[in-house]
Amino acid sequence: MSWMVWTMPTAIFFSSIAAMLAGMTIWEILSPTIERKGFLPIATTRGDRLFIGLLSAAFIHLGVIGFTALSIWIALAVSAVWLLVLMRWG
Amino acid sequence: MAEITLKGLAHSYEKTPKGASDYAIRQMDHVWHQGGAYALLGPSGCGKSTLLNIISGLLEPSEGDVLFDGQRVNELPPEERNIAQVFQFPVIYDTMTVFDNLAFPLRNMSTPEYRVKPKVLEVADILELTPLLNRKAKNLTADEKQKVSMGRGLVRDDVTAILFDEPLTVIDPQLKWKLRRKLKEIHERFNITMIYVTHDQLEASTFADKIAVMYEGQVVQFGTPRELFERPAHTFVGYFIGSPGMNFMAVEFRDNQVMFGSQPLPVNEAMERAVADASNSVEITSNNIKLGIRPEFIAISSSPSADSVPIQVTSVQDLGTYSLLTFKLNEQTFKARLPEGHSPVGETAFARFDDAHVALYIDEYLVEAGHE
Amino acid sequence: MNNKVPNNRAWLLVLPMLVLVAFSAIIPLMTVVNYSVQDVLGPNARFFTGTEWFQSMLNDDALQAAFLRQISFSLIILAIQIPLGIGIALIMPKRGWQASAVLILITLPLLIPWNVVGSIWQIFTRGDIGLMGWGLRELGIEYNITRNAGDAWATIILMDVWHWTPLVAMLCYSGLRSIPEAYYQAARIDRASKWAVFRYIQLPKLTNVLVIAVLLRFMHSFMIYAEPFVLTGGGPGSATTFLSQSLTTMAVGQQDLGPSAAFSLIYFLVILLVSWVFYTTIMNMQKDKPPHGGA
Amino acid sequence: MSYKLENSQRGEKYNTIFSKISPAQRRNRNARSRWRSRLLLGLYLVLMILPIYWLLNMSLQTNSEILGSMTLWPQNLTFDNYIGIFTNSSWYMGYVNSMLYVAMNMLITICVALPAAYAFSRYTFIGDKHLFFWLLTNLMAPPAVFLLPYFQLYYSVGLFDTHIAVALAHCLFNIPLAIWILEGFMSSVPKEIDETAYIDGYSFPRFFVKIFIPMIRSGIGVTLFFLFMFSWVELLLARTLTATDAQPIGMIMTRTSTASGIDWGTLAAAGVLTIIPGILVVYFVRNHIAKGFALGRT
Repeated sequence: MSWMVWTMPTAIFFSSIAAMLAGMTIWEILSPTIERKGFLPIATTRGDRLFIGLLSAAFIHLGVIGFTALSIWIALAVSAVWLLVLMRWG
Repeated sequence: MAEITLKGLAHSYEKTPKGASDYAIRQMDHVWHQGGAYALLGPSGCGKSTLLNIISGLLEPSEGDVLFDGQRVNELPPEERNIAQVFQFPVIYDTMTVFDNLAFPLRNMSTPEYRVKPKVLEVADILELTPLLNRKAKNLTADEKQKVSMGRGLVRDDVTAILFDEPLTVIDPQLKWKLRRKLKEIHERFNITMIYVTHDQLEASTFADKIAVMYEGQVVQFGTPRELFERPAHTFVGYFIGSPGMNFMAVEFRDNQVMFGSQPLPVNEAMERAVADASNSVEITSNNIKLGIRPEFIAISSSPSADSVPIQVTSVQDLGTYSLLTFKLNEQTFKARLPEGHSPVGETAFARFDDAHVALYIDEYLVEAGHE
Repeated sequence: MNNKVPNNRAWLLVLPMLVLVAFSAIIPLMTVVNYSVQDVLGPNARFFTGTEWFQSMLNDDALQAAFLRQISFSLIILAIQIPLGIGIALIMPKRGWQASAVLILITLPLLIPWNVVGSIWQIFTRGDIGLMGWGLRELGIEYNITRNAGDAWATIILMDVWHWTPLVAMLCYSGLRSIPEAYYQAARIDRASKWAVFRYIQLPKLTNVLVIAVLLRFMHSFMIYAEPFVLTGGGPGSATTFLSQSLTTMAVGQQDLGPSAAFSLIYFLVILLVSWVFYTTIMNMQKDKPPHGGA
Repeated sequence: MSYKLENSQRGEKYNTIFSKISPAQRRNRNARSRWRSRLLLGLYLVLMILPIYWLLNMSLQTNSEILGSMTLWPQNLTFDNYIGIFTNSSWYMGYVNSMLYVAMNMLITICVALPAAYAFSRYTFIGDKHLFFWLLTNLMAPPAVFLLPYFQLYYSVGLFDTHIAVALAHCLFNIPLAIWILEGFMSSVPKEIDETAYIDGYSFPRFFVKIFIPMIRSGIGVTLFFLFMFSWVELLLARTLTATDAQPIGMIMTRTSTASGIDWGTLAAAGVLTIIPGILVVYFVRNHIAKGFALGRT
């Protein structure tokens, strides 16, 4: 496995993604999601909103890293807030 | 306005048809009068749709002529025949609204918009499509779609005949009835010739004034529903019309009697003579002589009478307003219809065939026993 | 037909496939992510660099230029191939041996290995031994793909049109074949012109396959590598260096693992976004089908 | 309100029935438009074939003729280039290698894709839509991204330079593609078939093999065609994962450029030979291909 050159941040990153997927699965088993229409232009399920949230978080990070001098932690915070908003009202 | 005449018409999908079996339509002559409501009835594969497509011009017949008011239109394409056709599966233009769908044929003829609108509204009103006019046609239900495709035929002022190719196949049963009534209503209002293809005898007889029954590429009988029921001109009509269909017995004339296998049949004198003539005739080589009787005209009783034959009862089915009795005679299965409240019968019983309703078929075609 | 049964045991049927695809997709992806935050110099020499690579890649002029070239290339070939493919599908024979023969001929370019496609065109366009290059020179047209960027572009586009239009044409052809005859018959009876038949019957029925065609063509054109590499080697200069080639040069040629990994991830995110938009559009289009009724 | 139309109005309209165009004129016009489309199609086909013809032409010439003068067809027909390929094991083994990993990939892919496609077409399960989308993204993943990790992954599990390595690597895009196509075909088979079979006492595996697979035969044929196509034409991964023992023909072709220049004749002959398997495959599925190209989605 050494050729995969793991680092602590990436390990944390993938673990949290895995944890999120596991959490979503358990949540889904306990209370199945219902497709609904929020402020997004399409009807979405919980999983869809998580995906949209993660994808937009990736682009937020890229934007902050590439085109501003802001700290990456700001991007992370903005993404987290955006993800929550999306999950609740999207 | 348009009397549609088929003269010596025949059609084959093969380039060089060899025998009769290569023909989808065998040589036929037929006249559809202006303003009639006709049904073309027959099993699948008998050539109904082929015939319809020849009339509408989608197919060019390989032999014979199609005449509209005496003028030959064989080569005329459908767009110039002033005919509308409604297909088995509703054909609608998905991306257009219902209004645009109905206006489509008019706009194709570059009708000015001020004339399109009232016409479309009128037709939509008749077909009860007004509330849907602004909806996308794609999202309609099957019956609404079928009404739209009918409407496209009705908007054109010049349409002289509408052809229906099993238009109710995809419609729910309870809506079928409603749509059929609508068709009837439209027919009365517009005085348009309508030809309705179906394999459902009930549909045919509720819609049409006259029914043409097709069998193996030929119209074997053309008549009112009543005529088809009472005097089937061909064994196929007897078998196809009525439920259950006619019973047939292959008979011969032997020992001065009409014999059904080993069973002598008591028939009236005229019939006996006709069967005797047929049996002795040199022209009838196939020896194909049949007697037909509808289940409705077989009387069953527990005791024998002078003109009855003994039978073995196989089963009795109670169908509410009547019972259906299955019996065996000379190893052949027969059906008889017993009126409500008929006294029960045992395993052996006696059947009497109503003389007036026994029909004689030679080579599958009806022969009037008294008139020979 | 559309009412599927909820059944989580269906996962068992998906599992073998999942293991195989995950092996080929997820482990390499994780590795790429790991690379992207480090400077890997050797088996035991690596340094954590954080987001540095991402920052430099996003601001790399050469890559931005390659990205713009890539986008223009994809848009140009879509603009040519989609209408051309529809046109060819419309004039292809519908039945008989001619239909089979045309089908086989048309699909031919699709079945040629991509670098052979490059070779074929490289030979074909050479001034000394290629028919096209020689022909153009005989006609007195200045044509040289190793010197003139315009010629190189035109040739690559021509090659891609030659190579991939058959896919669009075949998709449209099978879309057209699925239109029931009754639609054409009804249109004749309604006196629709040829244009009206195309506009209101054929085109609407083609939307489904066209979305697939656009999606596949966009994605494939975005990762085009072997053909231009063989044909022009990215030149003249970097006039025809597309994204995949920049990436491969960086990762394999220069062994710059960190930057190329970061760049791959950016590239991948863009692809992901585009495919998600397309996919959602397709899915929503299919949902628009009548909620009840229909056969 | 009365809907009865004025008879006079109808009569007037009715006169349009016989238009000004005679049947002969119309037939002419139809024939002309048919010929025009034949001509356009022919033109396209000729332009399309031309580069391939040129390759064939060169493969039948000697290098001196290729480089010497421009000839539209071989003046001195020679099969030396082909003979050279078929008598040199390092050449023809390239074909064997390519065929081998393509066949392995088709087998593996179809085996795992069939049950998975069935699951997608018949059931809903947690995460089904997202899983499906994830699969499709693999179809779009540029292989360039994965080259190095692939090399290391297969090297570390000891599969480097084997046929199975390429076959497994091609699963990355072929499995999603197969599932996508098969799902379309399977969804067009009514669910009632499954239910009837279960009522008749079929177990799932028996039903799947005996009833369901025969029903989507043409779909499977078309899928195999696509699997062949994409595995056969892909070279970036195949090149990265092989060195000598399993090297694909496309790679061996690059050897034609030597210090003394490029051996054009052999290059062309090798190129022609890479086209032939494709022609054979498309010939076998020609009757299903028209339907299959819509990926079961029309």
